[in-house]
Amino acid sequence: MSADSPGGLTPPAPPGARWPAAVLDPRLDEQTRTIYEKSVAGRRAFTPPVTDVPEVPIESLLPAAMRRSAPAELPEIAEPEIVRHYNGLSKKNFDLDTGFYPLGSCTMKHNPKLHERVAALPGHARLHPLQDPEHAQGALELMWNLQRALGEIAGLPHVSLQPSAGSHGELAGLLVTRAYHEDRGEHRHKVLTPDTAHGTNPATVTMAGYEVVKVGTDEHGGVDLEDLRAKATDDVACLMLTNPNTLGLFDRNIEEIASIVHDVGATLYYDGANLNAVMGISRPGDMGFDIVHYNLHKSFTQPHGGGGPGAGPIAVSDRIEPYIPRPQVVREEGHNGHGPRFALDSDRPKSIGKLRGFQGNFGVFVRSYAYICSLGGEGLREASETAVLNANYLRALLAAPDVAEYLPIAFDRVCMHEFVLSGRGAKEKLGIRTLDIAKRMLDHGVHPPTVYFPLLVDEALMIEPTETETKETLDDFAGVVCAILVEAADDPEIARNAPYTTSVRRLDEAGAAKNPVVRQAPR
Amino acid sequence: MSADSPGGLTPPAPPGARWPAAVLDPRLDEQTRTIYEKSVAGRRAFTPPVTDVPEVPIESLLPAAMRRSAPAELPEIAEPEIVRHYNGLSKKNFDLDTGFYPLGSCTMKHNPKLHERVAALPGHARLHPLQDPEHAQGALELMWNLQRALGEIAGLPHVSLQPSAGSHGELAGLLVTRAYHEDRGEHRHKVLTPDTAHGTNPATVTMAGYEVVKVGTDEHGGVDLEDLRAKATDDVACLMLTNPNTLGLFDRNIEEIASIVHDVGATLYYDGANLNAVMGISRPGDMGFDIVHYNLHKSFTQPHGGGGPGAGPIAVSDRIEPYIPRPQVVREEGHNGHGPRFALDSDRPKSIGKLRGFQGNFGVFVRSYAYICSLGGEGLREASETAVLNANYLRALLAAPDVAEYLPIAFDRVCMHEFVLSGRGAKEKLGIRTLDIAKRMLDHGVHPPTVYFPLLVDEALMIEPTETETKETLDDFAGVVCAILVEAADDPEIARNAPYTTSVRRLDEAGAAKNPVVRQAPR
Amino acid sequence: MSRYTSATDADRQAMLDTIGVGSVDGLFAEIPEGVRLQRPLDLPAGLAEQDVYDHLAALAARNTHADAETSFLGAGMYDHYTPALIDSVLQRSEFLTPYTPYQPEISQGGLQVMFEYQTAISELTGLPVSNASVYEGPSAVAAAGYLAKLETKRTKLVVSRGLHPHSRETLATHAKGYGMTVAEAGLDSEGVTDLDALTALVDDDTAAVFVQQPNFLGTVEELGTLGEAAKRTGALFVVAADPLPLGILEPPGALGADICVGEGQTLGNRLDFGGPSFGFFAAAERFIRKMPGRIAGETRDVDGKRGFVLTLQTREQHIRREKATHNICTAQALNALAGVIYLSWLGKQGLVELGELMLRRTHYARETLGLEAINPGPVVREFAVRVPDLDAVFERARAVGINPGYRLGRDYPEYEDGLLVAITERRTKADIDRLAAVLGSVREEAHA
Amino acid sequence: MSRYTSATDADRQAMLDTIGVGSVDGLFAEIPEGVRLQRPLDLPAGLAEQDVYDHLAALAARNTHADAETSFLGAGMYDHYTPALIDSVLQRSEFLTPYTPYQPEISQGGLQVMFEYQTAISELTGLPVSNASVYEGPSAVAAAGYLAKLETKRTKLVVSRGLHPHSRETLATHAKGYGMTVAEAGLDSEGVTDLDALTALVDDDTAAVFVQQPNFLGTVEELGTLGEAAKRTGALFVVAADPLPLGILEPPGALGADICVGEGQTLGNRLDFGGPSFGFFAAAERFIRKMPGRIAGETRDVDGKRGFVLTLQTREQHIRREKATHNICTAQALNALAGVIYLSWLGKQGLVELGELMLRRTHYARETLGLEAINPGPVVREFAVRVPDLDAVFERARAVGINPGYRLGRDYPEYEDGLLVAITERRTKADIDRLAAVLGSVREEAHA
Ligand SMILES: Cc1ncc(COP(=O)(O)O)c(C=O)c1O
Ligand SMILES: Cc1ncc(COP(=O)(O)O)c(C=O)c1O
Repeated sequence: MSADSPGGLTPPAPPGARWPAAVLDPRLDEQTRTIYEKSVAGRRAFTPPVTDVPEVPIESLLPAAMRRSAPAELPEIAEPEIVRHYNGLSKKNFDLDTGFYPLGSCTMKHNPKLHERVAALPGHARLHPLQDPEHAQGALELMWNLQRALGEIAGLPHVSLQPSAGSHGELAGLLVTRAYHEDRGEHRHKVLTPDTAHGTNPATVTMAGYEVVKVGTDEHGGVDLEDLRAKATDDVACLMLTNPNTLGLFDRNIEEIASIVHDVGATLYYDGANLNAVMGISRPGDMGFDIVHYNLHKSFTQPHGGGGPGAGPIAVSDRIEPYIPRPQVVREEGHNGHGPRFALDSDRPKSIGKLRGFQGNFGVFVRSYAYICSLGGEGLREASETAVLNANYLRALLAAPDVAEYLPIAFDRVCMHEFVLSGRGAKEKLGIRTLDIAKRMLDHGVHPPTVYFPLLVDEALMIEPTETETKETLDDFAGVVCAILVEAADDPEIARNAPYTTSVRRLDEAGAAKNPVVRQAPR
Repeated sequence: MSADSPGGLTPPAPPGARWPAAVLDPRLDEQTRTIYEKSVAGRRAFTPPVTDVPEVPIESLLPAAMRRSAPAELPEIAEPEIVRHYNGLSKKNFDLDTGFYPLGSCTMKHNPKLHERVAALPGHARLHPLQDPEHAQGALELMWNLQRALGEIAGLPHVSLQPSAGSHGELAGLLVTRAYHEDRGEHRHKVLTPDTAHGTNPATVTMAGYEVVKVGTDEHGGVDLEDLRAKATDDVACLMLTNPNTLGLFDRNIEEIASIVHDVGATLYYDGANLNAVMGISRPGDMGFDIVHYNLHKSFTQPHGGGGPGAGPIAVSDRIEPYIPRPQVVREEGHNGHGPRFALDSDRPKSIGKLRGFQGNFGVFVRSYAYICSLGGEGLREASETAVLNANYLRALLAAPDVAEYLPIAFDRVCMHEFVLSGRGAKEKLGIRTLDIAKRMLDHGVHPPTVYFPLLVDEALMIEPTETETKETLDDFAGVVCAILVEAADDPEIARNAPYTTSVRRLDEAGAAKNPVVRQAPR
Repeated sequence: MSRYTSATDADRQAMLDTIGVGSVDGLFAEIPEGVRLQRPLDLPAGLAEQDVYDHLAALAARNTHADAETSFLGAGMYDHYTPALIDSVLQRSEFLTPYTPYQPEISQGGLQVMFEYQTAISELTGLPVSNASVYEGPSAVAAAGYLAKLETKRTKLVVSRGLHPHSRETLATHAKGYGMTVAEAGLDSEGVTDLDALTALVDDDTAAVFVQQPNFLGTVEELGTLGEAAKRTGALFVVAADPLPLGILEPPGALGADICVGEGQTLGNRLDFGGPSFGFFAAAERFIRKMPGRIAGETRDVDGKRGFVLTLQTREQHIRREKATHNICTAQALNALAGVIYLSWLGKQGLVELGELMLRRTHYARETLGLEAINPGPVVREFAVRVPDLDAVFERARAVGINPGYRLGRDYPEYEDGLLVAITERRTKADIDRLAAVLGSVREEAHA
Repeated sequence: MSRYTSATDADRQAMLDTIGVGSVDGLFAEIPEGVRLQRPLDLPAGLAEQDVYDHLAALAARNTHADAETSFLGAGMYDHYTPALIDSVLQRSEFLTPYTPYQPEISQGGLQVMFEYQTAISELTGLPVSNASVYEGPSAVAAAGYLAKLETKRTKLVVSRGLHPHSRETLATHAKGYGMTVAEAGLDSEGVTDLDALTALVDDDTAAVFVQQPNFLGTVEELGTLGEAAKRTGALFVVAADPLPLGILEPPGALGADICVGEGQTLGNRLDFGGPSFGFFAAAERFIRKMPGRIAGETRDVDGKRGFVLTLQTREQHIRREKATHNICTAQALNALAGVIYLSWLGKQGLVELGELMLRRTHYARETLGLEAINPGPVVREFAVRVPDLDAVFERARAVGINPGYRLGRDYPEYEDGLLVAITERRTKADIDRLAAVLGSVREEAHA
């Protein structure tokens, strides 16, 4: 029903054109309204508990100068309409439980429903972060177990769960690197990042007070060793790498790279966003990395929540251990028959200190720990194997001539968990850009791959199917890609103007940035 | 993405027609598939717990003759696809949290989210029905409190929570009526029901072994007193009535009706489906009813669940009390300082016995009890007042000439919680039937009213907005009705062929009944 | 103002103006003075959400639920593990809040669920036709009795004493209404239906014969022979079954059952102190137009697109009224949805694996407890034993957080010392051994 | 095979054939032998869903959660009641499972939520620009420090000792990275920021001054005067605030704050042992292009229809890389959603009513406990007192299921005998009286 309907008896104009024009959904005319625009003075969803203490006049408790002069303009609305409002908004989101979501580098794997159940247990969800450790032994043991498991997976013994996301883990990694060098009296000011690196890497480098030095990519899609040797000078603090890298390729020269970096005394940092390719198969620690971050919201099933929460724990080698954030969960062997005790150790003199409040995103830890318990070592390996199998199968489907002509693969090699195509051909031969292909996919009910990243691939489409998708889904997706290309060969306008079936069509992003409207106009 | 897509590289034919034909959602071609059709041999969502006892050969435990020869053909499918399947199906349902649902006689009021939380508490959801009462005192107290509250609301002291739904409550009502008469040595074989009665009433009469005698409706929409007097003979066991009745009208003659019925020694039964009109305002017991059923899934917010669960408790007067179902929750005063105890009393010699397993739909009781606790006596009265206010407001909006010409009201009086329009005018003057109006409403995103009931109104539309809807929603709905009529005046074909925007369009119901396909074809 | 209603004073005034009535009270003028409530309802005042939560949480805390003890209690409802995905689907408002699908074009989700559910029940029972649910097990038994009456016009029902006591009583309650009598055939010394007794009861006026699989004591009945005895005189053979063991048991439909009904709680539903769950109702093809309740059927829309509708509605109360095959309207759709999700989760292999796990653990338990068996025959998930000192056992077991099971004496005087023990996949070998230890210790003391 | 993957052996073979590789191992040929793991991961074997549930439930049972005791613990996270409707919305997969809204046409729900959230934060803080969330409170403080550096190019940060200890430490950790020093101004004898000390510390190289509202001890700071002192030399005035008390306190934006950040847990988020919650970040208009993180903005589509997008992205890492205003990518969208639902639920009136209820109960508690106040000034939800025999009090309180609060000595040696007591709407007068009784009994014994 039209949200803007004047209501009452003024009938909305009948659909002008005659049927079949009238088949258009009347609701399509609807303009979305914010919850503030649905507010009506005097309505409420909240009933205050009774005031069981003396009703002392507020003025006597709070000086007028400190007291709010005008109430915050929050909505006034009853529960039924709040529910409908957010329910309605949810229907304007595409999500992983609805369809295929091959967003490269984001590891959109299934989020098991069990995890929501265990995370909601009052013993977890209702536990105060400052509860006396004696009364939080279950939570501390869970964290300790997770530290241990993550350490084993990365092949690095010491884990700090504290960072809140991948980029926070990256910052932690560079801060411990700085502490490590300074502790040895060294002051290094450069950090190397490959030109394929994710944007958070260079951004982190700056925030950590370092200068970014870019390293090139060779013709196989790996680090250009010559360039690396040239730039690996003794004022380099660290090389940040992800392996497999953002092209979805495993760098065959990883051992060589590690020795080059270590020879100049720098640390080797592993961006774990792509860990889903190698769990139980190859461990960053064994590759020579000193520091690793995990994205628990990628490899370890924390739901993405439309942009978080996540968690970005780090694992480090012995030499880095003294510097990791505090507090750290430690296990104390039990004495005379008692089981082990778990404690929060803040007495870590060389630690870089706290990176955030309390002990980290515990609710995320619960889900990731449940996932590890469900799969076990074998299951994690199988997950990575299947992720790589799915990626290569889809790569093979899309390598067929009628697709490859328009969307050639960036580096024609066996890939790991993801691969990157270039929209070059489509742009030149069909006159449609990668953006157009992505938008047309929306009409087909699939989420597009990551587009225009990595930067060194022209018109990039970065495709990560993950292990939890079926063969049929991959087949269907290949069919959709074909359909879009065939359609574009017939009429490129269709893709150029897509999408058509979404709640809104292409949006004016430039205009939004030019005159930013970032809140409801104050009443 | 097309579910039937051959997959692989055979591209689905591109949308034949040129743009703007291509704006049609490619997904609209999708044919729905059942979960059985998504099954692939070898897939699984279930991991069995380890067998921790001796792996004795099954044959030695279960004779071959008793053992299943071929496994049941259940789907083979992993969790992610099960989730997507049912998520996808959910998106093909319209629901109360999505929009207006003025389904007459069904009281589609808001279902508070708190109720789901308290119903899910392990102490409720995980409590075994045969748990020793000593270990179920909380549950029994809740049931006792609910019995008491419902009794107060109906004005009848004795409540049995056992019946599973309204029609089950009706059956309980007639079975206790039979027991009551037989206990007094009387054998009556008729039950009176007005011609406006809901279908469950006559159906129940037959199931209870009685013969239905129909009573007419007078020009004010109430029971025809003449007809009632004529038919109220001493072989009549009961009169089943709902007040307000299914026309949404309160029967002014209720006192007279009660005395006529009581004079011939029959019981007066109150179908509580319409109780939402009179909570705290007028009580069936005070009107002279002997037996009442409640629909907890209507007046008391149990979500309808797409067709249940519900609960249909009954309340009765003292003379009927000996016959109500067993067991009954009773309260025993605590002795020497102890609080009261609650018990299940099965020692009720005159009881009609059990109507179902265990103690009734406890999970429903929890929700309805929470609702009563939230609103209190005042709140319940306010709920009924607002339900009646909303109904009369919408009635007034739709009484405007440009609507009333096509959809005249059946009985032009102040209504209670609902009212009934007739589509007579629209049929004659616009050539569209009530069914067409209902189907066109689907395109406007509102659920149609109950249609073609009550039977005595030609082309009936039975509209019940409930108290939880906003004035704006009622205004919008009136606008939709206008829009459909205006549109039909312009081109009736539009409504006749509606809906257009739903996941399927008008379905062949006759064909479905002619050659019933009621299960997936066996493999 | 209530948190669930939106009408402000301003709204009220505007609406009253439109209506043309001076006050809200004015809307109730039609209600005779004499039947108006002249006082507020005598109920506690309304509460804030947090206070309602606290009150109900406090009540819940006074119940000992299945996770708060190690329970061997079954006897009709069982502590099976329900996967988290069920709740996540059931809590979607699109399944939780709609009414019965009267408008199929906007109810395809619910209708397809019914169709998938009917298929699963048909597979489990081995009968071609299932409805979309009835209330619960015992009233499903009563519904079968009503169908038998409509079908045969006979007046007598014969039940095995192995039928759940609640089913027998519920059947009797309903039968009284539709004018039938119920006769009961006892159990033999092995705890299975006494074939001779049953045969003797079945006569030309017998409309239906009811047995339970597995029976109340947990024994797997020989449906084949019982069915023959039942059908000799043309009575319908009705089997009340627990759907979960049917994963490893030959389906009733393959053993001569005309109708198979049962309690659906074991299929992914909560214990909920006894409800809501659902009852299922499956039958042979020839009864399709006599079935109670909703049935979903497949069809096509005007564009030829596949869809589902409520079908064969001419059976039902809203169309047929006093001639309806049953009076049921609101049933248990949401619980049936839980059932079909649960079965999809278990899947073809899982259903068998779960059944065999229970089978093995149950036999392990029967051996380990080392007590005299009341029903020595094959059992799947439950068995009955004689326990010399039942009170002492309960006392001792409760003290260590164990609920040993169901006292058969509550319904079967002949088994005054009987204990019915249920072993679901939630009860491990360790749990069983703990129960055995308690029993052992009590036994020793008795001898000491 | 895992319950979360679908590849059967047949699928695997078919896929390998298409790929043209003989085996799955063959896909890993690129990984040098030397860095391959030659053994299985040393982790416990995978478990059935019910076993994982049991394991985690057993761990959870060893934690004393906020419903399992009467807790007066706050100190940065608070036991507020979160309405059930929040979970019902957050558990909808459409909010729970999507990624950051990179495709606005299919993410309008999440984007509009961000816009509504930004509006609510703007209203609470009295500042026009809010982002869509950062990680949590303390790292929001650190983000403000980074903005101050980018804005002023200065190297010094001044913090009040009234700032949460975690915020001060987190700020220091981050400042070390971006090359700034942190100086601290103490609290005066009344437990509020020492204005003179603060003034003395602020110099021409000071980039920003940080105070907390209410401060860690619960006192409402005089932001106006502190702001003036801070801005004398052109430093930014940053206020870290708890958004809930801001319902009744004059907003920082109206008292001179350039930036207001804070911990969002109190807005409808779980305690979760400390996370995930969200941090909010609001600022004056002139900082809009220096903000960290995502910002949603309103715009129109090609048909002129209203819509929302992620805007001002040229600030962000994925575009600006090393020149980005912050490195944050994944933030706390779902937690911010809980926040805006919570605020919509409280509503314009409710926010005030809740604040006033806490205010009254808190003052009642401070009087009733009858202990020496560390911060006698105005408090809203929390206050600090000196307790002669803290250990005895904890022991006695714990014994009767009361958690008396936070030991200030853990972070403030100067308040070794300090107890920080939080009074949310969950703590009733009766709870407060019980705590008072415990304190009283300990006091008496001390005197006896
Ligand atoms: C390769 C890579 N590195 C780092 C990140 C940053 O992780 P987060 O979003 O958790 O901060 C991402 C996330 O997209 C990524 O893909
Ligand atoms: C007037 C009336 N009576 C009885 C019933 C039957 O109630 P139930 O569906 O709970 O069996 C209904 C339900 O629609 C009804 O509207």
